[in-house]
Order: sequence, then C-alpha cells, then structure tokens
Amino acid sequence: MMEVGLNHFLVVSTLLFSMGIYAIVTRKNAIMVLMGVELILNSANINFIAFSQFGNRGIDGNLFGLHGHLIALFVIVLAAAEAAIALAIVLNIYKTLSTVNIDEIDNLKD
Amino acid sequence: MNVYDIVFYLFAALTVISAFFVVTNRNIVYSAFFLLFTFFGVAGIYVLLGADFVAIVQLIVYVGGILILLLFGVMLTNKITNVEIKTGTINIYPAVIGVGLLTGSLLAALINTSWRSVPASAPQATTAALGTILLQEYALVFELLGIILLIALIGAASIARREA
Amino acid sequence: MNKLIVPNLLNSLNSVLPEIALSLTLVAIVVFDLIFNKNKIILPYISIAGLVITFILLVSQFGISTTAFSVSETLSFLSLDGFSLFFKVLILITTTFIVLFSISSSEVHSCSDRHGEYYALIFGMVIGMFFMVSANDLILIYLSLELLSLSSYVLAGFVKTSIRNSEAQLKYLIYGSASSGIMLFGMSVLYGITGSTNLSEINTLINSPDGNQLTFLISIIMIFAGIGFKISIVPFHFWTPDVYEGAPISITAFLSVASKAAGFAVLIRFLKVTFATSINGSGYWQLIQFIDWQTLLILFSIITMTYGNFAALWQDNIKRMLAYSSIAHAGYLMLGVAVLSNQGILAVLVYFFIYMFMNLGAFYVVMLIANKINSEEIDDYKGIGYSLPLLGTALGIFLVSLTGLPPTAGFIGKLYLFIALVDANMITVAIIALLNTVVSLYYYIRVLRAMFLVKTDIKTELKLSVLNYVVLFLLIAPVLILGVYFGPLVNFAKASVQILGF
Amino acid sequence: MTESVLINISLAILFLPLFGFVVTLLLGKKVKSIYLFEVFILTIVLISAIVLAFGKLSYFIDHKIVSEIEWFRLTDTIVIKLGFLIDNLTVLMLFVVALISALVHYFSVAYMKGDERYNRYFAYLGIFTFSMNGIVLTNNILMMYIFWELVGLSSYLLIGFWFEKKSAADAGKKAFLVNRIGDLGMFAGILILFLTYNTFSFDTIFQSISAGKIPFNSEFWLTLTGILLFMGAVGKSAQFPLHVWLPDAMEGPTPVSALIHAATMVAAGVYLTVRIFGLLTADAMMFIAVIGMLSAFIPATIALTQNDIKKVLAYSTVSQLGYMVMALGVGAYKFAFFHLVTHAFFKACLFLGSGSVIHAMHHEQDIRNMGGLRKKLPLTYATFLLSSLAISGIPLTSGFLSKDGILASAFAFGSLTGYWIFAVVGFLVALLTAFYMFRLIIITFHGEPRDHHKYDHAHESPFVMAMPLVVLAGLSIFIWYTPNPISADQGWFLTKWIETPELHAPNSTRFDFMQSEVVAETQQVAEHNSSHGEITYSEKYTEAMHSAHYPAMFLSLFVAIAGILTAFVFYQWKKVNVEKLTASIKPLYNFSLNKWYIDEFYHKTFVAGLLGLSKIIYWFDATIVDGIVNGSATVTRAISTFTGAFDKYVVDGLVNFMAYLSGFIGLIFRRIQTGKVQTYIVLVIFSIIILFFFF
Repeated sequence: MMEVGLNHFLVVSTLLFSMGIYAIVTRKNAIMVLMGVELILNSANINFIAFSQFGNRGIDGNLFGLHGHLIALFVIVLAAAEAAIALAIVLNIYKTLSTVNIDEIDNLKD
Repeated sequence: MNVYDIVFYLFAALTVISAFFVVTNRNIVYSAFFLLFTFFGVAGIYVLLGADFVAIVQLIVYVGGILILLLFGVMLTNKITNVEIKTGTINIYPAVIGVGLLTGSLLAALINTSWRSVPASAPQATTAALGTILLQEYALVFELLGIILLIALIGAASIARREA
Repeated sequence: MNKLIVPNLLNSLNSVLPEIALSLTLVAIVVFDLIFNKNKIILPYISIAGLVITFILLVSQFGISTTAFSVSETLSFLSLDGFSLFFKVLILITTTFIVLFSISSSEVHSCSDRHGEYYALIFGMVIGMFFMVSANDLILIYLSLELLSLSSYVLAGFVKTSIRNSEAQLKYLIYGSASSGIMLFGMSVLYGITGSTNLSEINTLINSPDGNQLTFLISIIMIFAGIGFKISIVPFHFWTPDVYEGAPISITAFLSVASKAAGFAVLIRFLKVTFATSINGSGYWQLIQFIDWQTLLILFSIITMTYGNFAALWQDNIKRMLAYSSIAHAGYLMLGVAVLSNQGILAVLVYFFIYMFMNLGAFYVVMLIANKINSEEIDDYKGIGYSLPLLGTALGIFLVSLTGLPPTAGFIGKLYLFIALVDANMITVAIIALLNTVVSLYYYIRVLRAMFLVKTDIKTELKLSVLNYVVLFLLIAPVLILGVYFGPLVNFAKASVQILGF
Repeated sequence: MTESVLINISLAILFLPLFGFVVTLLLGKKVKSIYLFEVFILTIVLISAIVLAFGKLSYFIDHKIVSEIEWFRLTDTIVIKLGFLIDNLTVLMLFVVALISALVHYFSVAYMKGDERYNRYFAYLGIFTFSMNGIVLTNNILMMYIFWELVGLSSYLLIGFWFEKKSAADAGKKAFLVNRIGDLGMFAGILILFLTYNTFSFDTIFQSISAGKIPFNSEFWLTLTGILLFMGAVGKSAQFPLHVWLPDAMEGPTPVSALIHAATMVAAGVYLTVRIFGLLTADAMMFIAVIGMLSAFIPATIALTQNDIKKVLAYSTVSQLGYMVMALGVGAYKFAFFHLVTHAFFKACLFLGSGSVIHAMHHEQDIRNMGGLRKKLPLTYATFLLSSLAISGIPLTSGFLSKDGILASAFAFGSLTGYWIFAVVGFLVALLTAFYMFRLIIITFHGEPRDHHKYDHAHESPFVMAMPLVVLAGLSIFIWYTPNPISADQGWFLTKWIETPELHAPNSTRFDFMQSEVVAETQQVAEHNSSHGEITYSEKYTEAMHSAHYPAMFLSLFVAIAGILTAFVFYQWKKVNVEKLTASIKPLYNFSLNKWYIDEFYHKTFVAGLLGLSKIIYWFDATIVDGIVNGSATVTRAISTFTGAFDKYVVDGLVNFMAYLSGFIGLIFRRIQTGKVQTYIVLVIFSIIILFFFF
C-alpha cells in the first residue's frame, strides 16, 4: 500500500458524498434524507481541509493556508442552522400530514 | 506503513462503513447511531489532517447538536410505542446506477488530477491563527453567519410555535 | 498585510451601509413585533420605511465602482459596481411590491400572529440576495445563497395549516439542500484545483490545467447545479412548478423575480470574473478554453425555454402555468448570458427589469382573484373579464407583455435579446427562441379566452381597496410606458454592464 | 400653409382617435351618450384629413414631408427614430381611412342601437382608427410593425365583439392567429433589414439599396426579404393561403366588416407592399403576382355558391385584393393603389348596403329568404346597384377605370414577358365577379319576396344609415378621379397625385422592361421624374400599356356584360333551371353548402374531388355545343367546391395539426413531473452525469 496522501482523503470524501446522495434519493423517511445531506456537507468539509493541508498554489509556493479550515467551520455552523430549520419543517409536516414519508407527499404534480 | 497510515485506515474504515450502514439500515434509530460513528470518524480524519480546532467543533456541533436534533426528530415523528421504527426505500435501481456512475466518474477524475500538493506539514495548533483570520479577513462572512443563525432561529421558531 | 486590514474594515463598513440598514430593519421588525403584540398592522410600514432608507443609501452609491473587505490590493470579498447596483435596485423594487402584496394577501392574513416572522424572513432573503449580487468569493456566495434559501424554505410553507404550503416547503427544503450540497462539493473541488475561493484570484491561478480538464468540468457543472436550482433552468428546475403552486402567492412572486435575479447575478459574475481572460473591443468576452462555454449555455437555455413553454401548455392551474412560463423566461434570459458579451448582459438586464413588472403584475392579479374566488384554476377564470373587468384587463396586459407582443414592454425585452443574438451571429438560436414565443402564445391566450370569451352567469363582486388600485397602477404603468419609452432604462442598464475585475 | 402645420394636423389625426378611445372606454359605463363624443372626434379627424389632403396636394404636391424624432439609441451609431412620412400616398390613404371610418361611425349609431356594449363598440372603433392611421403615417418599418400588431389586436376585439356567440369568438381568435403567421414572416424580414442597414427607416433603406448594399451581399436574400415582408401583407390582406380568416370574420358587426374588411385593415397589406415596392426584385414580384392571381381566382369561384350576403361580399373582397396584389406583381403600381381607393369606396358601400338590408330584415343574412326588397328599400337598392356596377367594371364608374387599368397592365405584362396567365385569369375573374354580384342583387332585390313576414316589416333605413350609402355610392362615379370616363390615364389622380416610385433593387434583378435607363425617353414620363434624372419604367412598358389599352377595355367590357347577362339569364329570366343544374351536381353542391357532411368524406376529399372534376370536364366537353354558359358555370361551381374544401380541410387541418403536435410534446413533458421530490433529484443526478460525458 502506498503512503497515505491527498488522494486517500479524496476517496473517503467521494464515498461519503455518494452515500449522501444515495440516502437522499432512496430513503423514504424525511429524517433519513436530512442525514444524507449532512453526509454530503461532511464530505465537502473533508475536501476543504485536505486541500488546505496538502495544497500548494504552485506559483509562489504559498500554502493554501488555513482558509480551508475556516470554510469547514462555516459549513458546520451552516449545517446546524439548516438542521434546525429542516427539523422544524419535518415536524410541521408530521403535524399536518401525519407522515414523514416523502414519497407519499406528492399531491403537487402535473 | 507507519502509525499515521494505520490510524488513517482505521478512521476511514469507521467513517465509510458506518456511513454505509446509515444509508442502508432499515431502522432509523440504528441509522442515527451509525451517523454518530461517521461523525466521529470524520472528526478523526480532521485530526489527521492537522485540523484540531475543526475536529473539536465537529464533535461539539455535529455530535452534540445536530445529531441530537435528528434523534429528536426521529422520536417525535414516530410513536415510541411502535416497535417498527423502520422505513422503506424507493428508486433503488436508478439510484444505484446513478450513484455508481457518479462515484465512478468522480473517483476517476479526482484521482487522475495532478493536484498541486506538497507533503503534509507537521501539525500545528491552529486555533489562534484561525481566530485571527476569522475576525480580520473573514469578518464579513462572520457577520453574515450571525444573520444566518438569527434567521434560522426566527424561522424555526416561526414554524414550531403554536398557532394562537 | 495585517496592518492593512483593520482600517480597511472600517472603511468597508461605509460600503455596506445598505446591507446594515436592512439588518437593522430586520432587528427592528423583531423588536416591534414584540412591542405591538396585538396589532401588527405597523410591521409592513416599518418594512417599507426600511426599504426606502436602504434605497436612499443605495442611491448614494451610484457611480461608485470599488471593492470592499479587501484582503490585499487586488482581492476582496465584495465588488460594488454598476452591475451589483442594478440588481440591488431591482431586488429592492421587487421587495417593496411584495410587502405591498402581502398587505392584501388573505393567505398571509390567515396567520396574523406571525407577521413579525414573515417580514423578518423577507428581510433575511433580501440580505442574502444583496450579498449574492456583489459577492466576489465562493464561500460568501455559498453562505448568502443559503441565507436566501433558509428564509425562503420557511416562507414557502408560511401557512402551516395549509397542506399545499407544507408540501411545497418540504420539497423545496429537500431539493434545495441537495442542490446546495452538490454545489458545495463542486466548490471544494474548484478550491482544490486553484487554491483559492476568491473569484478574481481563481482567475489568475487557473493556468493550463491540462490533465485536470475533467475535474474542472465536474466542479463547474456541480456549481452550475446549485445556481441552476436558484434560477430554475432545466434540468435543475424540477422543484419550480411544485413549489410555485404550493407556496403563498406573494412568496411565489418573490421567488420568481427576486431570487431568480440574484441567481442570475451570481451566474454572470461567476462566469465573467472567474473565467474571462479578456474582453475585445466590441464587448465579447474571451473565456478560458477548458470547455465550450457557449455551447453549454446555449444548450441549457434552449432546453429550458422549450421545456418551459411546452409543459405550460397543459397546465390547468394558473400559478403552475406561470411557474412554467417563468422557467421559459429563464431560458430566454440564459440566451442573453450565452452571448457572452456586454451586449448580451445589457439584454439580460433590460429583460429582467421588464420581466419584474410583468411577472409581479400577473401574480398580483392572480392573488387578488384568488383572495376572492379561492381558486387558481384557469377554468374558474371564466367570465372574469366581465365580472371583474379591471383585473381581467390588467391580467390581459401582463400576459400579452409576457408573450412579448408590442406595444408592451415585454416586446422591448425580447427585442434587445434578439438584437444581441443577431449581433453575435446566433441566427439559428434566435429563430428557435422566436418559435418558442409562438408556442407561448397558446397558453397565454388560453387564460385570456377563459376570461373574455366565455360568458358565465356567475357574478363575482370584488371590492378593491385604494392600495390595490395604486399597486395595480404602479405595475401596469411601467409595462405600458416601457413599451414605448425605454431610453432611460436602457441607459441605466448600459451604465450597469460593467463588472469589476475579471 | 407650412410644413409644420401639416405635421401638426397629422399628429392630431393620429392621436385624436386614441383620445376618443380612452375617454369612451373610461366613461363608457357612467355616461350613456359618450359615444357621441367618439363620433364627434371622428368628424374632426375627417375634416383634418380633408384639410391635410387639400394642403398637401395644393401646396406641396411634389414634396415629401418627413419629420423625425429620436426615440432611443441602441448603440452610438444605431439610432432608432420615430417619424412621419407625408407624401401624396399618405394623404390619400388617410382621407380614405378617415372618411370610411367616419361614415361607419355614423352608420353604427343607428345600426348598433340597443346593443348592451354600445359605448365599448365605439371605443374599439376609435382604437382601430388610431392604429390604422399609425400604419399610414409612419416613415419606418418598425413603427409600422407596431401599429400593424395594434390593428391586429383591435380587429380581434371587433370581430369577436359578440363573443357570446361561439362562432364570433372563434372567428376573432382565428383572425388573430392566422395574422400572426404572416406577421412572423414580416418580423423576420424586418430583422433582416435591420441587420443589414441598422435602421428601420424606409428612405435610408432605399438609399442604401440604391448604393448597392443588399442583405448578405446576395440577390437571393434581397428577394427573400421582399417576400418575407410581403408575408405580412398576405396575412393582413387575406391573400391565399392565409385568406381563411376573412370569411369567418363576417361574424363581427356589419359596419365593422365595412370598415376593416373592405376598406382599411385589409388594404393595409396592399399599402405595405406599395411602400416596399422599391426593393422588390423581379423574382419577388413574380411571387407576389402569383399569390395575387390565386387570391383573385379561388375566392371568386367560392363566392358563386354562397348564400350568406356577407360571405359573398367577403369572398369578393379577397378576390379584389388579389387583383391589387397581382397588379403590384406585374408592375402596375399606380393602378394597384388606384384600385385600392376605388374599391375601398364601393366595397364599403356594398357592405353598408348589406348592413342596411340585414338591419331591415331583422338580422336575416340568408339571401334565399329575401327577394323583392327593391320596393321596400329603394335607396339601398340604388346605391347597391351602383356599387355593383362599379365592381363589375361598367363604364362611367370608378371601378371600370381602375380595373381596366389593372387588366391592361396584366395584358402588357403578358406581351412583354410572355406570362399571359395573369391577363387570362384577370379577365376570367372579371367575368365571375360580374356574375356573382348580379346573382346577389337579383336574388336579394328582384323577384318576389320569399319570407313575407320579414318582408312586411322591412323598412328603409334612417338618415344616419342612408347618408353614408349615398356618399360612398357617389364616390363610385368616375368624375372624382378623371374627366375622361373611359380612361384614367390623363386624370389628375394618376398623373398628378400618385407617381410611380423610383426603383431601388439592383438593375440585374429587375424585369427587363423595368430597368433604369438614363435620360428621358418620352416626354410625359420624363416630366415626372425630371428631378431624378433617370426614369424607371422604360418606354417599352408605356407603349405596351398604350397598345393594350383598347383591346383590354373592350374585352373587359365584354366579359362584364357577359357576366351580368348570365346572371340575368339564370336568376331573373330563369331561362336555365338553376335547381336542375345544381341537382345534377348535388353532392358537390351540398358539399360546399352543408359543412357537416364532410366529416365522412374527409379522407375521400381529394379522390372524390378529382373524380368529380374529371367527370365534369368530360361532361363539359360533351355539352359544349349545347351551351357554353351552362358548362362554364358548372365547372366554376365545381372548382369552387373543391377550393372551399381545400381551404377548410387542408389549410385549417395544418393549423390544427401543429396545435396538436405541440400539445403532444407537452404531454410527454408532464410525465416527468411526478410530484415525488426524490425522483426529481435522481433526474438531476443523471443530468449531471450526462453533462459530464457530453462535454
């Protein structure tokens, strides 16, 4: 096995991303779909931090610096905000329709 | 293979395998718990990447906040007395094909890219440095995040509160 | 470098005065909501006051072309240029109308105790859009887009007891978070390729990524997916008809104009600032030759307008029909972008300004009628032209304008678009767009026929308030006047095509 | 009298009707008698138009008055302007529009009395007049297009005025949609012009063409541009194959038919072609001539069998418009416009006359229920007869002069180029016209009353309705146009008021006889073009016209009288049993009259039609000795049936098919919108993947 480098981290993040998408499109339960969204955000975060750690801009030899870390922080905060609103919405749906199965919620269509 | 590599594979396996269970397990409560392990794994990867502060935030916010929220959601939308906290799936075949193709092309592209990478530097404490750029370069983004949180608060409250 | 930052921050605060005013209004709304617990009639007026103050602050920025929140001499988070100013003005006008709409919306009134949240969230959207149109950094774009999205998720389902609202809200949420997740992933890849999130810096850092073409393409398409979601171009549009139909009408109108405008602003700035290498004498942009940009954009726009127009043919619900029509209009606008020249951007700006009035007008009339007859089905519009002649005529004018027939303003918008296309020798595309216009005639005429050519015995009586008359007038007048006298608008747009940096 | 006075008067003529429209519409519900205001406005417009015509023709007869203001700047070099062009053509046309519009207003005061939307009707008339004046006055093609669309819109409102009747609503829609097809072509033509010349102004475009600048540097494109612009005229002037809307448009109130379907709106197409005459190439003119010929012939054959008084007039209108268009195609510019003017008056008179009849018969339109009305409506009869003589081309009428000119030109064209077909069809149509007009008159006014109840209640119309009839009939007499009753060539109308325009299309693209040759060749032609130094119509054409004049005149006189006599033989003296004749071709006859049967015949239309046609031709041969009269009537009747069916099922069918096709595509799209949000996301993912591989 080769030494762990940038690509290894990218593989992990890609797998997380794919599984997030998979959860979003296949799981009926709305909360499961939200979990899928969290997975995608995590995978992007891994990317940001990995690039930050391994990256090199090439021109003047500057490292990427800590920007990636900071972006990851922002995304985490945003994820929290989004989760709060999403959960509220799901609870509201449960209250009005007595179900959180997304596939049953299809009254609006052509 | 040094210790760093072993630890990486451990965390990577933890992350990916538990994520796999998250998306495939039929029981939502189990899924939620597997999500906990995924978050732990990701936090571990952050540490490996020298992002100590982010790893801590990941644990506090994700594990301590978001996951709890999700669990609340699970419990509030399913009757506790109902043993069958299970959910079905739809779109399996198109999803498998689509996600498979997507993963394939992503991996092929990302691995074959010539990143401008250098060997990872030795980890340093990042907290102080992060604080500096957060409040200097990224001051505007920081303020914007404040507004986002305020809006999230108002929005969530607006949806959740009882109608008068 | 650190020395430079702190005074810089203080100076930059002057540049974001309009945004500060908006934020303060938001806070004021929340506070007044608490003070005037019972009688919330004051809130819309506070909102309008806030908007007017913002507008004044914005006007004082006319002609300014500068950057704010710079991190070095060349890099900054915000670009304050004519382009962003144009869109900010457009967003402010739209918001003012939406607040006026909300005053007479029966849907909003059914939740009278949550008015505070309603207006606060509208301001959340506005702040998000303001940052979007001038953002010069991927992460700022992402966050402001999320601010816009989060507020609009809540507003799309504002009437909690309405099943339709709740469904629209959930769909919007799921579709939106998936799209923004995909976009974030794309941004992370772009960050990996270039090493920066600043658009201008990316521009200087991209150089011959020979082996990376595929990766580059992936990141661009993923980012497009996120922006495409906001401006609802096919194939990222699927949420549009469902959410537009389900959401309260005032919010649908807002989404179809302002949020789309912000999305287009981001798209144009992203394209130009990030990828343009030079601009030739006649205003055509030279983009970095990784992908065939023009083909990609033309493909998007033709699919979008054709899909929107044909799908609209079969709609029975007028909101849904307008949703598809707004998809088709996004296609026309996209054509202006696809020209990849200043002339094309000019066409987009002119078109958008006109689109604002006619689309808002159509939704306003639909809302007033829905307030009364509680239906949005086209079949229920039978004979409206006789029982409610003013509203019928107004809707007729707006629909004719949406079709793009002279002497309404819609014709001028299309005219500029076609001129830009023909200038760029894109004759075939222009012809396809022209044929699309003919298709669109069918479904707009359908509404007119139901209103004017079918006579029913049902007598609908509707008392319009003074405010309704004023708002209707303010919407009809520009549609008619801009149809013949549009010099000032074009001059304004012309002054606004300058985008800082590339 | 200065130029600025004239310009101000034209401004007033343009905007007063708009003002009338706004006032009448706004106050329509509150003030019952507001229509009088609109009538008053139109009177003012009429007076202004007369003053304008007088001023222009007496003080500035050789002057073109142009007035422009800048509208907006597209770029620094491309400036779009609004402007007026006042030449003799403009003032004459304005006079025609204003006069007929005013007369129709007066007529409507009595005719529409008691309608629940009385005031709104007058408002619509106002906006129509405004739009029409706009078309006439403008100096650039963009403004013309804008007013063109406005005319389309207002005619839509007027045709569908009685929208409670489904047929009226449908007719309005049909007129609008069919017109759009033509307008699309016109718009494309305008785009090509703008692309090439960066301007919309007629004058500038013509100058550039003269200077040798043509679209895409290809003569083909110049031809195409001409044809595309002419497409607009095909729609508005109801030329084949877009003429289908005009007969249906008869669902509108009859005065409206007189105004827009006889005199003004349909003439707009001819007016447009007149305006762009300078840029037409020989190929384009040939195209126009063929379209005009078909439009003259086909509707004339259809008019033979119609029993609705207005339908006959409608088809006759299409046929006469075809004449004008054909005249333009063969280069008879002056006569085309001359016929436009004379036709406007006598056809408006015919329509208003039919309105008077319909009014008297309590909205009965079927001529089979009329008869003998001559005694009850003497004035209507007299004016109707005079106009019919005019349209048939009997000497001493204006129609004789203009029609004769067109036929002579077609004749001359034949002798110069060898395309005799236009002359032949021209004379044939003249024969048919005389026949069906007198068939109409005889059945309506002569003989015994067939519906005694309605006949007894019939009465002559009141003054406001009679006066317009008299005025218009008076204008059908030759004296207004020329002192010489058999030739208009020396009259003031053709020598002083209108002159053949300069041609601008490159010499190589013109007909041989139309090429520019430097210096005057005949005294008379040179005089008019002295300012230009070169003439556009060579001696050959003038000479050919001269030598064609007398043969054409006698021949046309002969066919007109033959047609009238045939009608008398058939319907007045009943020498030929019409019943029997129709019985012998009963299936075909019913075919045209009863539209219901044809669903069953649908796929057999062509087969049956062709078989029937061959049989009839055989029969024609066999009975040629017995009498040419019977035979030709039968043939034309059969053809009329055939063309009617073609109209109904092929042209309409094509339109319906397109609508169906687009609907079908829409149906496929709606399958995608399942309502399940996760399916949408799957689709997004696939789209993203496709985009990856596509680029």
